[in-house]
Amino acid sequence: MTALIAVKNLSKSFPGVKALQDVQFDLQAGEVHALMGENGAGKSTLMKILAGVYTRDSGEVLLDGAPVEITSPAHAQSLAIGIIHQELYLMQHLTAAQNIFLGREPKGRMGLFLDEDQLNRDTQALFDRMHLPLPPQTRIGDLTVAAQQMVEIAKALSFKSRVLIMDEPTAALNNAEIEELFRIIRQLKSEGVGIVYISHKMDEIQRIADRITVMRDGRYIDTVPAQTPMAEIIAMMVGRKLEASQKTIPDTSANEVLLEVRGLNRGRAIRDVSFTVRRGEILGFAGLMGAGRTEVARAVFGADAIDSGEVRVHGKLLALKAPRDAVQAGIGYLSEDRKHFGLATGMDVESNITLPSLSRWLKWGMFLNRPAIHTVGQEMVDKLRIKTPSLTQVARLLSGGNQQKVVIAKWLVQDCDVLIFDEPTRGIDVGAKSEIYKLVNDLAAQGKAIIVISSELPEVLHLSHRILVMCEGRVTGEVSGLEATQEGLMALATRRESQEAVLH
Amino acid sequence: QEIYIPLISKGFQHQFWQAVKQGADQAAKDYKVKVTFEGPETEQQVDKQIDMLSAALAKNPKAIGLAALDSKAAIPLLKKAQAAKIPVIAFDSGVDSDIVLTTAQTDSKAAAALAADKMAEKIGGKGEVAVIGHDQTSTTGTNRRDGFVDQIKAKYPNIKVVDIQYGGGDHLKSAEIAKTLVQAHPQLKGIFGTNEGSAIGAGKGLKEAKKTGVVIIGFDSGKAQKDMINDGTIAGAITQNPVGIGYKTVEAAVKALKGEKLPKIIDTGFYYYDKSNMADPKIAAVLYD
Amino acid sequence: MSDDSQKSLWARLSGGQAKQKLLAFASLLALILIFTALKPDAFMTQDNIIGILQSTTVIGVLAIASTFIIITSGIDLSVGVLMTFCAVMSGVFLVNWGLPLPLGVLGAIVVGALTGTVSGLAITRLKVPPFIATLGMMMLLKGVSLLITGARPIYFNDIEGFDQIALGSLIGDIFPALPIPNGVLILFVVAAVCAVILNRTALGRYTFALGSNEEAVRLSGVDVNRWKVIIYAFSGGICGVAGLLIASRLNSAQPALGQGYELDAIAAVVIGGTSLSGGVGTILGTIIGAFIMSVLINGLRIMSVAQEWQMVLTGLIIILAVYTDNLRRAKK
Amino acid sequence: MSDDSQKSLWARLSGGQAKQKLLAFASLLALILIFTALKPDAFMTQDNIIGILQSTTVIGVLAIASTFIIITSGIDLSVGVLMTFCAVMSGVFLVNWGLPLPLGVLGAIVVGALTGTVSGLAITRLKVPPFIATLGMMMLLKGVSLLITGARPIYFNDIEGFDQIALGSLIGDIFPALPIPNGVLILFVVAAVCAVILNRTALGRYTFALGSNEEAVRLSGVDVNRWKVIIYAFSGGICGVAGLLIASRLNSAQPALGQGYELDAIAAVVIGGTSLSGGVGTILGTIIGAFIMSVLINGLRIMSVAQEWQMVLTGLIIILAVYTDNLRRAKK
Ligand SMILES: Nc1ncnc2c1ncn2[C@@H]1O[C@H](COP(=O)(O)OP(=O)(O)OP(=O)(O)O)[C@@H](O)[C@H]1O
Ligand SMILES: Nc1ncnc2c1ncn2[C@@H]1O[C@H](COP(=O)(O)OP(=O)(O)OP(=O)(O)O)[C@@H](O)[C@H]1O
Ligand SMILES: [Mg+2]
Ligand SMILES: [Mg+2]
Repeated sequence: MTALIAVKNLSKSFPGVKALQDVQFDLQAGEVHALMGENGAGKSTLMKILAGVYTRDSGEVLLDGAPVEITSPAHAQSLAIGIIHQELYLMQHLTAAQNIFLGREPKGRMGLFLDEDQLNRDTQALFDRMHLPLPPQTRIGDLTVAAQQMVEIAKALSFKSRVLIMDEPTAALNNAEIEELFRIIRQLKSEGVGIVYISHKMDEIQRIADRITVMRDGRYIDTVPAQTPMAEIIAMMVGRKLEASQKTIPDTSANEVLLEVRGLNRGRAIRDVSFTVRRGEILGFAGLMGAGRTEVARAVFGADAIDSGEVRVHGKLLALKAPRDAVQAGIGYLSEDRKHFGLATGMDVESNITLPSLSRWLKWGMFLNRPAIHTVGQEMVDKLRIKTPSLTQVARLLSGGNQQKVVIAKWLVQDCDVLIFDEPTRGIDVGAKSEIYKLVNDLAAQGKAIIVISSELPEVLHLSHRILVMCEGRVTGEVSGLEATQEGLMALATRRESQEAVLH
Repeated sequence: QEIYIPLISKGFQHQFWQAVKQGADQAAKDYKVKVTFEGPETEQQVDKQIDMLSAALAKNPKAIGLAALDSKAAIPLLKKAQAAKIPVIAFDSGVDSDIVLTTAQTDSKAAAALAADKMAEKIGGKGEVAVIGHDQTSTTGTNRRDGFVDQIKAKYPNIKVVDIQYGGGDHLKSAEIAKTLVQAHPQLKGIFGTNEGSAIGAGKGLKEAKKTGVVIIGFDSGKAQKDMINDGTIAGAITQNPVGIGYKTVEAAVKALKGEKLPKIIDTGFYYYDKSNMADPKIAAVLYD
Repeated sequence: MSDDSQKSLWARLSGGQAKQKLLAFASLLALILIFTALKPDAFMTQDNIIGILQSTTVIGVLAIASTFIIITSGIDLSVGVLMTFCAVMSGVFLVNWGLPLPLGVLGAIVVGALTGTVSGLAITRLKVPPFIATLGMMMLLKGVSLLITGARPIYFNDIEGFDQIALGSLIGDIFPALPIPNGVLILFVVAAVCAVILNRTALGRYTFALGSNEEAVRLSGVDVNRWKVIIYAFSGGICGVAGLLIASRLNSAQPALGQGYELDAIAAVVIGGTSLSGGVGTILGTIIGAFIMSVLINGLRIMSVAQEWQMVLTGLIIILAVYTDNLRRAKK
Repeated sequence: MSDDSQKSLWARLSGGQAKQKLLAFASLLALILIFTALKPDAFMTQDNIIGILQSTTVIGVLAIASTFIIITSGIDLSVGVLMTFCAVMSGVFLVNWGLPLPLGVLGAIVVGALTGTVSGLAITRLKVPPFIATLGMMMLLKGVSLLITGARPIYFNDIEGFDQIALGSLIGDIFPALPIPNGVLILFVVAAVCAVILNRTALGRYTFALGSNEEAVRLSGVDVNRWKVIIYAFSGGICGVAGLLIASRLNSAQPALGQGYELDAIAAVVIGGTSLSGGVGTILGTIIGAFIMSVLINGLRIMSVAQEWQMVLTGLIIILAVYTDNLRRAKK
């Protein structure tokens, strides 16, 4: 059987980076083919070549056995190749419907004017098929990252592609939404669509994939059936064995309270939220998308104005007019949206790493101490294994996972007492993930107070000493890390006040 | 009730227009009327001037003074003034219409021709000269340029105008132009600067280039130009009588309101002045700082 | 249902931000009230109101042209000079070549669209940022206008009916009590047409989309470069209309006029709530912004405020107008 | 090792884009060679070279001021008028109040910094976009300069040594064969100091960071507003230097001068490779950009090209210069 799409001996370089070297890959109709590899292995680059975003340096792309030259995203669409990009590419000022059908708007009378009603009807039908309770006229800018991700998925589905590439589609989704996505994937499979599925979440891969191709450092390693034991696959990915860390929960009840939040309110998003975190403790925040966890973190960090409430660090009340107040008090916040809030994407790696702590790297309060900056940058790159050609590489050109590591690095350098990790492993590969878990545990052991917000329940369960669950802006429960179960957390996370789902 | 006469000029930031305003204010005091004085920022903004005229008409003036940037463009509004029996006095340059009762002006072409004569005299009737203009489209700008160039062509066959560049009346730009002029034309004998900024710029440029032996003839006055004439950087300049223009305009308006008959043109005159006659009371009276 | 259809009427007019626009309208009203109170006999007269309307036509049309560009998050510094170039070319067509009036009118608009196309190509093909591409075009077109005319105005005196384009009054012919000049009519017709195009057509949709996230548009398979060129061409065509209006009003094409008008136009657009960072904007807002500017200037003139103070106050009010617009948005 | 230290010398000079800058330098050289070939006896003379240097001083310093603003992804339309305002204020200090020369010089720079602070506050506190805030400031300052002076120039004739600031020649006093005016010296000193500040200090680092991603900087705990105000103040101070240079050169403060200079300055900055979308830029590039502009204008004048054609060619070359700069980058 000829493959739907196949690549042979494909190579692609960026300045200073060989992103792909002699890669091969093939996708059959009606299969889900998982593509795995560490951050920066070249997965997204390979897919972007298939989607017409990049052009290859050398090698072949075969569609139905015949060589093709995919020249632009529009060309890829015309060849029935659809893609859900790893990064969200949406127009914030346009509605969901307008985003989905951009370039394919239904025309009304005389073919001159757009038929907005038809557009919204088509979108509604699409959303209905996905069981997505979202009005088509909602502006994208008003949606959470998760809802935006769902819109991206809807957009890709609307193309009725024969080849559908999904580059980490679930990075921002919770379990219910992932289930929905899987249902859709199974349906597409039965219709003969070939799906490339990229994810760092092992359990998903095992559930949905038929075959797995592993890449490492821009090279093709092997293609194996999905039944292959995960440990073997991970070994192929990272080129070494990973040690599973054992969960131990230290007793921190006697420790000093580092962060205390009392009666926090902000519109409908945060309603009377109170909690404390002690020295050495890891507090997990669980909840469904839009539950308000990010809002709480941003409020505590001074990024958004609050209506009422108090935040104390070391017992001292914070002014919280701007993030600076929080940073000076020793709070660090790792945003869930690194592209917009985490990185100065146009600056190099070492500048990003030293941004919050810049005043420490100055001579005479003014001049940059370049050797020191260089040293600390190198230290972090080594410590977190950030894959970058140099310390002066522009952050925008790093792979998604490595960008995330840079953001983590900058807060590690700043050396905060309270660290808030919002989706710390979003888009991070298994190897790096276990490193970050170890890091979080080490930081706690060093006596820091840590908050971990994650939509992956296993992650919350694995890391947290204590778990707060939120729903619709309220804290609906608190469980100890030992007693918590996925089912129990889900029950708390869906304890709604009203039946209506709050999506935006 | 107070008699209100708005004057719409071609500009207000330049020394020249400030001097006209000064004359108008003086006349307003003498004749106990109220005047306002405004003009667009550059002499290209014909439509902005029309808007100003339109707003002025809305203020129920008794008479209007106008230095039209484009004499034809203002005619529809002037017709409106005529219908409302508002007398219109032109100043600085005329309007092609019998709606205006009189024009208080300098004959720019004749004034520039005098500059050409003086230039010819100073450089001995032959050689290369250049013009630094202040504007390439406005009537004063083109009339002064053409008056000078035409006179040279007509009367001095041995003098050649080798270059005309425009500095917009900007001192700095005019200075740069002067410097490149002497670079490009090493034989250059003279430069005519068509307004205050052009003349001062020419002087500045030659001073910076340490170039001597180039005769500069300027236009208008102003402290810097007078200083340069005194120290010999500028040979001499043509002065109009801006204060007189302003004064005569208001005076004519008042006379028109009294029903007096006015001449078609009030020529306020122009003079050549240099170091030798600057202190002459007749000249000193028309110079401004 | 009736509530809904009313809403959609507003939405149609204002691009869905009815409330904000109402408030922008309020600051315009406030200005008018202040001036009326201070100078009732001079400001609120029919002649002066028509004068204000008339003085808004050219800047208003230029501001509409700029609105499209600014929504794409571009900027066009050449609109003022392009207007002049179109005026000059209509002079060439009508006066020098003796073409009939409708052809001359069409010609001016086509010249505008073609020049816009050139700017668009410089931006998309040469990848020169809009600020620089249009700055270059500004200088270039200024030179070309002067070259074509020999730095002398072209007069339309002999062109029957040319001055009627801006100065005649179709409305006044029907209702003699309302001598609203055609130029004002043209402004509102251009505004209405452009509002429909912005909100109801593919061109408008891509205008917003480009300003919102150009890369996303490209990845959606839309030919970004082609649409950008089309938008610049369309905006250039509107500048052609402005050129006709000013030429008709002055009954002449003044080759050196126009520079600096782009800043007034941009100020009007931004005062009207269009964001310089793109993705947001309405034609109604732009029109209100243009009127805020012209009422302000007219009012200060009517009050005989010294010209220096006019500059100071205009500068202050531009900043404050955008500031209050921000306040409104924040409150929303 | 020696290779490395050489590299870092270049990096120091050019902010790490040595190759690109070398190439920008190449287009400057190309221009110079062309004009030398066409008019060897007039263009390549000592006098003319000093003339070119001299004519770059004011725009060069303004362009340096703009570079900081543009790297933050802002824009400052008021630099030209602010320069004039500073010149006027130095006149007030020195002539009207009779303060000693050093105080007057310092005063002009402080006035520039304070005015920059006001722009910065309008941008950060009132959240008015830089384009509008500085457009408003431009109008406002123009009015204020005219008001202060009564629309009359202030002359520095009686201020001993004032004209030496730009026109004297310290270098010429030591090496009579090299009569380079102090103004040129000041330009290069300002450039060197600013290059160090941009690449070696916290102010420079935040300038780049703000242009790269302002929200990320804010969430890093940096007081974004404060730094923005500081950057606008700093840039304003440099405009003060430009004001002193022009006042000294003209030996007078001309209150109506300056508008339009901002566009030349911005063009120089962008030709020099600084991106209008922020985050990227070098002082060396800006200086080269400023020289490209002034060599071009000087050369065209030397060749007695008609002014209309000068405009056309300048417009074209601005676009082409930025285009070739893009090409270079793409190749890299
Ligand atoms: N536009 C670009 N310019 C330069 N380098 C790039 C560019 N895009 C990707 N790279 C580099 O190419 C390599 C492969 O990146 P890619 O995004 O394909 O990785 P990935 O496997 O998708 O990783 P992740 O799991 O983190 O998303 C990385 O080293 C990255 O830094
Ligand atoms: N930019 C925004 N504009 C308007 N509403 C927002 C915005 N961001 C979040 N919200 C709303 O605030 C509420 C809380 O969202 P938040 O992002 O804090 O949830 P979360 O628990 O962190 O979920 P997620 O997994 O999506 O990050 C939701 O109702 C959401 O729709
Ligand atoms: Mg990827
Ligand atoms: Mg969140």
